Amino acid sequence: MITSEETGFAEETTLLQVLERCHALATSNEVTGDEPYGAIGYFPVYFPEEIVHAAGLRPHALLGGGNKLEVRLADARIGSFVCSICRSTTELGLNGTLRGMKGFFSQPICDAAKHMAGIWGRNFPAQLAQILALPQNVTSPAVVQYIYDEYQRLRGVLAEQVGHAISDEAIRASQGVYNENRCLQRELYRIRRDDPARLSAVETYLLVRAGTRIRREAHNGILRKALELIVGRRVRPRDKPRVVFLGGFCEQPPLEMIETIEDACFIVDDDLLIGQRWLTEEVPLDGDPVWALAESYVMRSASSPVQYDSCKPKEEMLMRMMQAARAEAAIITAAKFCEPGLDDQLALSHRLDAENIPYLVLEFEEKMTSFEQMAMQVETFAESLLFQ
Amino acid sequence: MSASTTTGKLDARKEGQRLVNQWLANLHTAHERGQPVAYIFVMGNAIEILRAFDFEMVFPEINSLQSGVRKVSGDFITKAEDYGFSADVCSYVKADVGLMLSNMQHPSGTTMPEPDLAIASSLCNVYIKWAEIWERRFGTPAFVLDIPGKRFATWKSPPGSPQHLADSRWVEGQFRDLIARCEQITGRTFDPDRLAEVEEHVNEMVRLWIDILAFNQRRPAPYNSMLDGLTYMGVLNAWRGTRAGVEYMRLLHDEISDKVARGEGRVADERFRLIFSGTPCYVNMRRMIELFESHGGVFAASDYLTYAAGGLDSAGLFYDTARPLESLAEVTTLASQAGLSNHFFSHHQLAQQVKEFAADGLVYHGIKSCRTVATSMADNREYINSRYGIPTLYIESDLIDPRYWSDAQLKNRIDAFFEVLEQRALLEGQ
Amino acid sequence: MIRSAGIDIGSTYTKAVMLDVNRKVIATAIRRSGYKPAVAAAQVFDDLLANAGVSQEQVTYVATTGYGRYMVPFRHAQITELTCHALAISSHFPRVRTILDIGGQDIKAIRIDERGRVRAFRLNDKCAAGTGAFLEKTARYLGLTTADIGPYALRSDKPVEVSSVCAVFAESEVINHLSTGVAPENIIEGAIVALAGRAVQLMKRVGLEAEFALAGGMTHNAAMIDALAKRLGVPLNLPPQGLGQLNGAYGAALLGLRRAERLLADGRAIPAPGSETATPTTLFAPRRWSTYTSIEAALS
Amino acid sequence: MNYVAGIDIGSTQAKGIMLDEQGTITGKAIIDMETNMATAAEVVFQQLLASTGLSATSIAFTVATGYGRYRVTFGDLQVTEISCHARGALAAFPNTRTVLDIGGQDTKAIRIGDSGEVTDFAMNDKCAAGTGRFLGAASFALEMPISAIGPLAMKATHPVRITTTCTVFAETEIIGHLAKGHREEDVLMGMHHSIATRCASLVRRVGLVPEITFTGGVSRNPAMVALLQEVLGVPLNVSDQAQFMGAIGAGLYALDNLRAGRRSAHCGEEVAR
Repeated sequence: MITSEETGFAEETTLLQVLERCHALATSNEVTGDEPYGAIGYFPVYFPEEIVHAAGLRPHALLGGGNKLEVRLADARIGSFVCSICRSTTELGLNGTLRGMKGFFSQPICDAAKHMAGIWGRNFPAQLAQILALPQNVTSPAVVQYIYDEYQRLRGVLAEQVGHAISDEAIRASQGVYNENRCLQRELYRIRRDDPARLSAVETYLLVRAGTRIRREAHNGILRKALELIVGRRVRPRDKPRVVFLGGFCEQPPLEMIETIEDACFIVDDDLLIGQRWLTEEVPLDGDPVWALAESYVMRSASSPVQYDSCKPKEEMLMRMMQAARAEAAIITAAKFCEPGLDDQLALSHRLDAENIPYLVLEFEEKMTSFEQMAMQVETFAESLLFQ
Repeated sequence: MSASTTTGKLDARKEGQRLVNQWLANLHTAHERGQPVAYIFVMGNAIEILRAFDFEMVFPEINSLQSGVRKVSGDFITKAEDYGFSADVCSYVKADVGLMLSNMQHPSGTTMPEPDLAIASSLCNVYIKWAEIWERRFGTPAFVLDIPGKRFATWKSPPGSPQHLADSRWVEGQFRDLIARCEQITGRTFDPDRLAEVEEHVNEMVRLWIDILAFNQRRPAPYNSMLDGLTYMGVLNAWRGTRAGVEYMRLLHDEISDKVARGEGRVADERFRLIFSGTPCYVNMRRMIELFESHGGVFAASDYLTYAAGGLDSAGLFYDTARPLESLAEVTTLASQAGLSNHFFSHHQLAQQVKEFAADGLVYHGIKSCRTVATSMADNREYINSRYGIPTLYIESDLIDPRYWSDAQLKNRIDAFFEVLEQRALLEGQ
Repeated sequence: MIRSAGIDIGSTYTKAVMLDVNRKVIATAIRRSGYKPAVAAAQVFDDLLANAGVSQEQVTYVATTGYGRYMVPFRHAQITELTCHALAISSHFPRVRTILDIGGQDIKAIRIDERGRVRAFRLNDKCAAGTGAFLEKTARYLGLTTADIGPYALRSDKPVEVSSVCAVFAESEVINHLSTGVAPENIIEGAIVALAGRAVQLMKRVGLEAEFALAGGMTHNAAMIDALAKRLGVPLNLPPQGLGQLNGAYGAALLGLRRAERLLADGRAIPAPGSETATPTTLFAPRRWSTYTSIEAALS
Repeated sequence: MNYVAGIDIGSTQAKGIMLDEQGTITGKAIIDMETNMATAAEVVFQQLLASTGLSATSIAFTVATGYGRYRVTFGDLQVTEISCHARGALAAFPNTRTVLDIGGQDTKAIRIGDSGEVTDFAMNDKCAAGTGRFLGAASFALEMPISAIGPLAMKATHPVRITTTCTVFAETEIIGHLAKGHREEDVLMGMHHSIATRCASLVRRVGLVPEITFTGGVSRNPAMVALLQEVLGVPLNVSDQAQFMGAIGAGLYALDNLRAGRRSAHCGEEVAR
């Protein structure tokens, strides 16, 4: 089992071994509670992990149960027409997989997510169960002050949890760790944009997702090693269309789905686990660290269908993404019952129609297990792009 | 023409109908009369500020529910789905899109004006996605009003507490932006006295509303909160903060108190008092109530009347008209944390309503296309069941999408529920 | 003499078509796929050879399509059914721009260009799936065979409304209609009208550009063709007699023929079907992380 | 001698039960649903009379239940199948506190209080509607009689995992697994398992209190009984009258009425043929 301390790699470690470790981490959902750092679970998309990290706790991104989990108990608790990630997250709670978690936070990303804190509080009274009220208005001059206040509230709640104050120094130190981590992630994505044959989307995904299961110091070690090995990787070029993938900001598509797409296309950029890369530049380490973090949420951040920002129209963000990634087509997906995703899917497809850019619309569920039909669609899409 | 100037004994229902028609008529002519139009929602809408700038108010939610009542929602929804909207998105949104695609023809025959301003609060995230649709269609930038709700079930932020002040400061800051936006649109400067005047009306309406809700604690219940209550709400949302609104509610208040005095109930033979959780199915509103009232079951109260009453449930806090703007922010914040964001942690409130209204049962209505209302109902029911011995019923349909109403299935469940209540009454009788 | 075979391995039937160099159909064959598609495909191919009176070596190129397209070891290439349908239809009706394919488990709408190339396509969303199957279920419920549906429905005087998108709810609707004594033909017709509505909605998603064509099983269902034409306001092109079901195989054969001609024109030899050099092999197979189980995971 | 009848008009079958004044079953009838529920009710009633050699005139009271309860033209009273299944289950197993009934339209879990009253019930939500028909889908996909499905499933060695809760996809998923080369019994067992899990979650909604009685035709399926016992962790009561439970309950309600001195409006008149 990987301890959250472990960072070092033997000289002879291969990229495959690094990926195997990441796979083991990425596919483990259990929080036993006997790890050295208490885990604070948070529901997608973004969470100010630095504050949790500085408290000596481990932020644990809740990413659903995937398609290996059997939902037995949660169906009795969640309405029929609600997305899979709410269902499976509740299941992981009810079946004891998350028993060791110290707390649960969701944010107002959508109405179902807001309910999760309530469900958690009713069923797991021993755990913190709260909403971190990140704002849906990020253009008002008053917003940074508000986020600052809400972060301070979180800081207080966590301090109570661990029984000691969380110092500015501690937060600043954590910010250093996270700045490096996001920088390493950006490097992974850069390499993939430049040469997708060198690093696949599934591999990138596993490398990033592993970070949600260990302390960031450890993850930085993994990413550094991986980057060093990727550079030396020898690959056969293949003739596949370059596409971007959208729709992985909250509920996660099964690995099979990403693989199915990659069988026929190069995914040169995506919004998978976008919360892990939410802050797009270094968080300044001078001044009040919490203020810096709050300000970064507004000034240096990515976009998603569940964050309103009049400065970041969804269509424009997609166009920029495709341009930067030199993508010729887009795969616009949405999770079943994900209202924000479905609304944006329509808006984006209208824009792509107008721009006459080929795109494929897919609907997925984290729990899906059959991919024949999807493969047929993706292959057809690739055939229509290649044989023109 | 307002209620006071009409002569003779007024009937609240007629008066309410007149006000709704007048409201729609005003919207029809708004632009030719050079009046600015705002699209706003029922939960968290800063309507007081808009009134101070004499905006005409469009409530797309109310348009959509009316399309349901008038049985055209099905066509509207199909239009929206033909346009590309998914079967899984809010049917209110799709009905509104359908209306846009029908040259803004409101089912009542009037025409809806396009917005000069659109406000979406964060109390329902679908509001925000909805406003994005208007942005794309009308080019009207959305003003997203972020009103922090409850953070957890036992959340307390009493007036004046640091937490309350922090949240209020945030809301007030956004109000100031909004005022700037309004001044820009209308070319008028903000008049605090006008705001204070509007707030005075709201205060009065809140006082009356609190009484009206309390009247239904009497046995028999004078009105059905899920039928009569809905029409009350429509009027008081549309006329919130106006003299006409106050007069309508006074009329309503007096009528109901007379009924109470006469010991008159909504149903001839009230056998079971029920609490309703969720929103109604407006395409089959009367049918749904009939399925309950035919068994002598009346909805004495509903959480719908707290969160859909536009924040009239302000936890007993009233506007301090001496400092209108600051007070508006404080009350809005409190209202949002008391009532408007409550469906996310509603178990305590429901249990309390069951007590206050001496209810025999609790009915959950899961809405196919509304995550805000329906996500955790089953869990909520589980919680209530395991702690309080009151019978609960869980049924599913939709707000206005006729495709999700299955009469036989609903009747089966509701009949069974009343058989449960009968057996229980029988045993208690022994 | 170039001969090209197309094999369409579908979930219920496996179909094959053989074309000669003039794109003329030499032979066809059909079998139930059962749940051993590979076997069915081999048998259908043998039938095809027998019907054409040629030996395996005399077939220049074998292209497969349908969900079992990878399960045929003697293929030269596999192409998806959408690409095949599009080309086949376009070869019959060059002016067709939008194709509708109603299957048991899904509805497909395809927009194509003047050369039969797929420009855009959409499949029904999950909750509207099984609509074709729903029609069969309803028929079964009423004691009709799938073949009866069309003629039976044509007798309907006033079809009921079947509003549910979901086939399960729709079934309850049907039961309720029956219980209230509605005539079966009106129920079937109602189901057909509903299905047609959903199909046209999907066609709108890809632009609804005329002319239109219908492919797949429903091409036999007069009532469905009627309902669609009503919705669209214009009649749909239907594949030539008998080819409806064979469309996919026909398209595969056509593409195979094109490919074979290209290869031979370039003076490249085409290995006989079944010879190990014939079967396309993917260049490099990355690890399937989705099926990988780590030691840690295995132990814990 | 007076008799009472209980008629249960479901979506797939119509059942009838006749009781004498002592409440002993004197007649039974069951037919597959016809396209018209009203006529199906008539047919069952006639068979019931035929099986007992009685004439309609001697039926003092008739209670109708099931989805078609209002279509039973000669019914004196309609009671939902929830109450009737509870009543029937209690008659067969007096210590019953929870009833599970898997039907074609709906699956229900019913909680019974200490005085035999129904205190709570839960029915499948829409996306799991028609759970009972999962089995129908299987029998169609495998082209075998529904009665053969359970016994075959019992032979499973490596059950597959069926992930869909949607009846629409059951058939596809089954065919898919078979195409991948899984054995019939393993696929079937997987499917039984997914049904059992969903029914168990319904039972949990009303609170899992023993004894649990399993009613309805599906209770004839040994694999389903075994799996439910495994998932719920308690033994299940299964009566050999299981598919008549609703009708029996209806009959008992009819008896109550007779004993309370109420008599059929139709009593004495022949039922129209």
